[in-house]
Amino acid sequence: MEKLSFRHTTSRALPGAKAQAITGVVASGNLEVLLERTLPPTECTVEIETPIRGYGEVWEAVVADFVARAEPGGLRITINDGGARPDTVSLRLLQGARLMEV
Amino acid sequence: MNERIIDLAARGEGRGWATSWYEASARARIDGLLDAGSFREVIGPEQRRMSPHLPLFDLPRAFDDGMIVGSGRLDGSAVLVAAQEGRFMGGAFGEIHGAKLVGLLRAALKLKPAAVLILFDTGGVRLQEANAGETAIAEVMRAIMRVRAAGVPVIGLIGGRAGAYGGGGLIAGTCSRLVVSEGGRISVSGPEVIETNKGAEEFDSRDRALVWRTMGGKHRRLTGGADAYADDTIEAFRQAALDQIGRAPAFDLATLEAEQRRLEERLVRFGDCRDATEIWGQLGVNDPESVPALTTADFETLLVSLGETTHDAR
Amino acid sequence: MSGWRREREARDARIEAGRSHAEGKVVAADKVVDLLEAILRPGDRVCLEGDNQKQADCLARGLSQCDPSRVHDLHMVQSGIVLPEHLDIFEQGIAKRLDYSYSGPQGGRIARMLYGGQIELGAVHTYLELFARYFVDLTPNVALIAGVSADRDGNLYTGPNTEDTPTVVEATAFKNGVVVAQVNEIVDRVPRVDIPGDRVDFVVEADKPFYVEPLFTRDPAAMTETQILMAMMAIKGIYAEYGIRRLNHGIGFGTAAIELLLPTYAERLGLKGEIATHWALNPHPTLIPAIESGWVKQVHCFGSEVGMDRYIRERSDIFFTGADGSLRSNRAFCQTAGLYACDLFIGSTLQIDLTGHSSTVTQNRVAGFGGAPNMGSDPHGRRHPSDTWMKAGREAQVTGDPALMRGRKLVVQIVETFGDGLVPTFVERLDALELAKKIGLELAPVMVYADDVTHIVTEEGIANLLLCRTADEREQAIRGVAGYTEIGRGRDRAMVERLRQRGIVRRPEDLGIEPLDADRSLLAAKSIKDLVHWSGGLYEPPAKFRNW
Amino acid sequence: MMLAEILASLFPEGHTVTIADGLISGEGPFRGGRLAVIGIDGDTALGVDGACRLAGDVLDVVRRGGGTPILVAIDSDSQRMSRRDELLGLNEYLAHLAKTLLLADAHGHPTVGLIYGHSAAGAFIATALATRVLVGLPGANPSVMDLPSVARVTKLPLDRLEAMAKDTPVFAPGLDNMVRTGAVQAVLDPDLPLADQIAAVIDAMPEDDHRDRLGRERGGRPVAEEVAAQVVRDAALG
Repeated sequence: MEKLSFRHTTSRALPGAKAQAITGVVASGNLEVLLERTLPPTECTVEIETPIRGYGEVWEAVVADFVARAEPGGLRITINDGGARPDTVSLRLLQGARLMEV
Repeated sequence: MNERIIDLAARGEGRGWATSWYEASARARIDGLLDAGSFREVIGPEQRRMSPHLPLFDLPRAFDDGMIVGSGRLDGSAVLVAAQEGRFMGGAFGEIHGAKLVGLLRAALKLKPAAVLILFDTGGVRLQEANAGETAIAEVMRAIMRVRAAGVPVIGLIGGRAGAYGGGGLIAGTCSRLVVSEGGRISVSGPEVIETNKGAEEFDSRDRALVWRTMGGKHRRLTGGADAYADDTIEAFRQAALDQIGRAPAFDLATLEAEQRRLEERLVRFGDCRDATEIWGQLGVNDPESVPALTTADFETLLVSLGETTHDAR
Repeated sequence: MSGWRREREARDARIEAGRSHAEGKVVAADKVVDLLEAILRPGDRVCLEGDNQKQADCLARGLSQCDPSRVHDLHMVQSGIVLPEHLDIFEQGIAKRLDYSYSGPQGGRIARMLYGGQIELGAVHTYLELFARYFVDLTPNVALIAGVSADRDGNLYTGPNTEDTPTVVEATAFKNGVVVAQVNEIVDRVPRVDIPGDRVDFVVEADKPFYVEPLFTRDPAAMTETQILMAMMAIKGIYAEYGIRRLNHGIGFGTAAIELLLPTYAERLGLKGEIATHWALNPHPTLIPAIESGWVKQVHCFGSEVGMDRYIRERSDIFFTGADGSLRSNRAFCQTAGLYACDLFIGSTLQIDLTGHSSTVTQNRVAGFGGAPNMGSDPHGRRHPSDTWMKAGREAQVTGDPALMRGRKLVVQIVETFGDGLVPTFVERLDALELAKKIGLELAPVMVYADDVTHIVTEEGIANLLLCRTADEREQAIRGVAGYTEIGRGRDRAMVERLRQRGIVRRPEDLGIEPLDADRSLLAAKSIKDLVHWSGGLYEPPAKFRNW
Repeated sequence: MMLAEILASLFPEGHTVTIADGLISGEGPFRGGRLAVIGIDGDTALGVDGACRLAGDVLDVVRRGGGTPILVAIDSDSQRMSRRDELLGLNEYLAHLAKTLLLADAHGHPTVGLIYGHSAAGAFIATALATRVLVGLPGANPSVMDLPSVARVTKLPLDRLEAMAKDTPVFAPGLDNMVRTGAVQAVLDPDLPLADQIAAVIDAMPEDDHRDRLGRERGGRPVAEEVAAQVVRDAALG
């Protein structure tokens, strides 16, 4: 398993009050994303465990785009990856952020 | 131009389409099954209680180890509920996965809920944790017996992709009542396992019509292996679960003696049948070949006409 | 003896030799090898019928069992290299030279054999191109074809899978060739005459029904949110914008998702009757909901599809059917229809390069072309206008007098940026070039050439290549939808943003599509069982697609 | 130990235990009363017919009452893998057999499993693992799946699995590993009279299912007990 970790600063906190959400499933080509509102309002961390090695740069790009788009300030995001494609990762992250905005 | 358009509208554009049980995740099943917002998870994903063993195999873990347990309300009644996520490791029993269900059943002894609901979706034992999984299955079966003996019904709901195979099939057999949908399968040995061990002549696992005819929801319901047949929607499972709670048989000598007679009789009547269609024919189904294609409504009508498929001997 | 009838005399001699193994025209299954050894001559051009759907498999087995000392050095001219026997005969020396079109499941083995020099390759064709050559320089001496039934006079009923048969027979029977048909049964009277008996010389009653691959069945249960998102973009960003009524779809999941979104998503957009009404298409099970919802006016088919026969029979307003009620398909005509009478082709591919060339070849597989390049090309022989065609023509760069502008066919590639196993779809250089070098092909096997492609749809957006004015713009437009592949990450972000402002690159949000709305609940059918319900029980899917 | 030796050691005064089609059934004198014996011998696979017969035997013991203990002696294959067994609902038959054993135990018939040979998967769960206490004899070889099959399913090389099996009791076949996960409470001494040893097991029957505690103590199931306990602790009806 490869472990990756990214830390970002955002210009705002993610709206909404939901403390926690989970989306997706650990299965082939899929992943689960756990989001917890536990960080200071303009911080966001993304930790990943993936069985597919050597895609650090892709993860970095996917996470950076997601952070730029969703501004998920305050979230600790943890991912269990089952070998998902980057587009699936993006989709799950956005789904997760939407769940937290309720 | 055709009626199916109306069908679709009737399925409720307003509240979104009816959610397929087969397709839904374990969490979505629980959410839809229980009264809205009533589910309280125990050992939630934030606790990160993940398998200590899968990393040895370089396999990804899930926050909930594929088993979600907790409490909630079903039409107002307090229930305990456990759901397997069939897409994670095939819903198989590992150490934590199994222990969560064991714990839930032990909690039921203390809490005396109106029922324990088990949402099966499993291929059986997780090979990477085989001894722990197998032992957990034995513990679950013993715990179910105690819960039932204490008067709490244990209702199994089976309609996921992975079905209820291996030890999952055995646990299902210890429940008070079972609800199954067409897509739900209940068996011990899987089609591929039989084919690998005994050859394609014994069982052609690629013949999916054969798989479902032999192990699928309709066959199990027709032969008494399940007590209720539900459409493949979360709403239908909810309704069926509610209906079954009040009909749970006691766990006592009389019940098991009745089950013994029921199972002995099945061997006598159908022991020489090669195919499910022969069994259905002997049960009095006029056109056995048509059974797989029957709609839920037509299948229910058939069940009523046969009369003998419902029993308390479980 | 006249010098102008030698072919005819040779043909008569072959038939005479074959007659000793037949009763009239009828040959028993166990006499196939004797028959073939009697009528074949070394070096013959032979068409063994088979494509991506039906197979003359009994005759293929027979041919592979012929004695190579009697039957050898054949030149196979056939649509498909699909069955193991199709390649066995090259290993055995029965066949030597090959001109073909499609090799799907045998793609790996054929690549190895080409590399090993066991096959002398003429060319890999498109279907229509190979059919054309049957009438010019690849006319078969012997055709081995397949049908459902025949009478003792050789009148042949092909069943719904007529496919290549009329074309093959036309080229063979009318140019002094011998036609042998395998049929599932000999009957007193065929349901309809697809091939008149005077074009069929021998009829073999096969040991089992000919094989048909259910190649066009896509299980909705396997459709992903990403494919649904791409389908939404294609519908809103291309079908609606260009008002596409006449079209052809490939066999991928992306296009199957489009079919399943017509009665739901497209219906909500108010597009019914405005798009997707007339099709050159196999009877895709995933088109059933659209047909049942009244979206589809007419469908002409290359072949049939396993399990669709009863449904088609009951929907003769939509499909082309014979007097007997069953489907009449015809690959050559349908390919022609797809080429000339459709305004859009949309299909998937495995690799796309920075100019837009695409290929389904990987380093170790030669999958062949089939019909996609016919559909996926802009026919320069087209002379009839349509709004779609003219709009595309106006978008393309016009050189010379605008009054002499012609339209453009829309050729759309719909791909996910990564394929199975995280293999990127977008590449600097197609594997096809490597393969061509390795096995000595003069022409690299490109599926759709860059100058034919008008749009690329990925989960990231749509690139409209018609609107690009420079090679650099084109490259950045492609990079701009290439997602997180190396190609995508290598984009010039500022330039892609400028292309976006010009509508050359369009994101879901530019189209008013929320990616999170791309949900499986949008599918008109979520399973094969749903398709059966939509069909009113008329669709009878093969066992391997069932879960009931 | 072979079954005959086991029976001789259990019942020095003789017994009525018979074996037919690999199924063991009968009883013998035990501590002034009787000890009923059921089981599977000769690496026999357990199918619908066998499970049904054994369940009937257990119900007979319960019906007769008197607190007769039941010994479940096992040297079996896995469940019988066949189309017929699954068609007839093998899961119900195996579950029923397990339930009869659980019922017997709840009705005051102490149930003791004795694994003396092989057993696997559904056959193991339905029989020996459905008793209150399971003990083993040296040489017994319970498994869920043999390592070559595990290698095939997990797509891991066999030699790596074999190496992992040495210090990972949670997945590897074998009696020791089932002892360490807590499924097998103890291994008996074949050189001492089994009657006394079984009597001692019955006298020390745990009230509750404590297999997960044993698993933690022995290191074969490090977290199961704690997880189950936490669920019991945290669960509340809302």
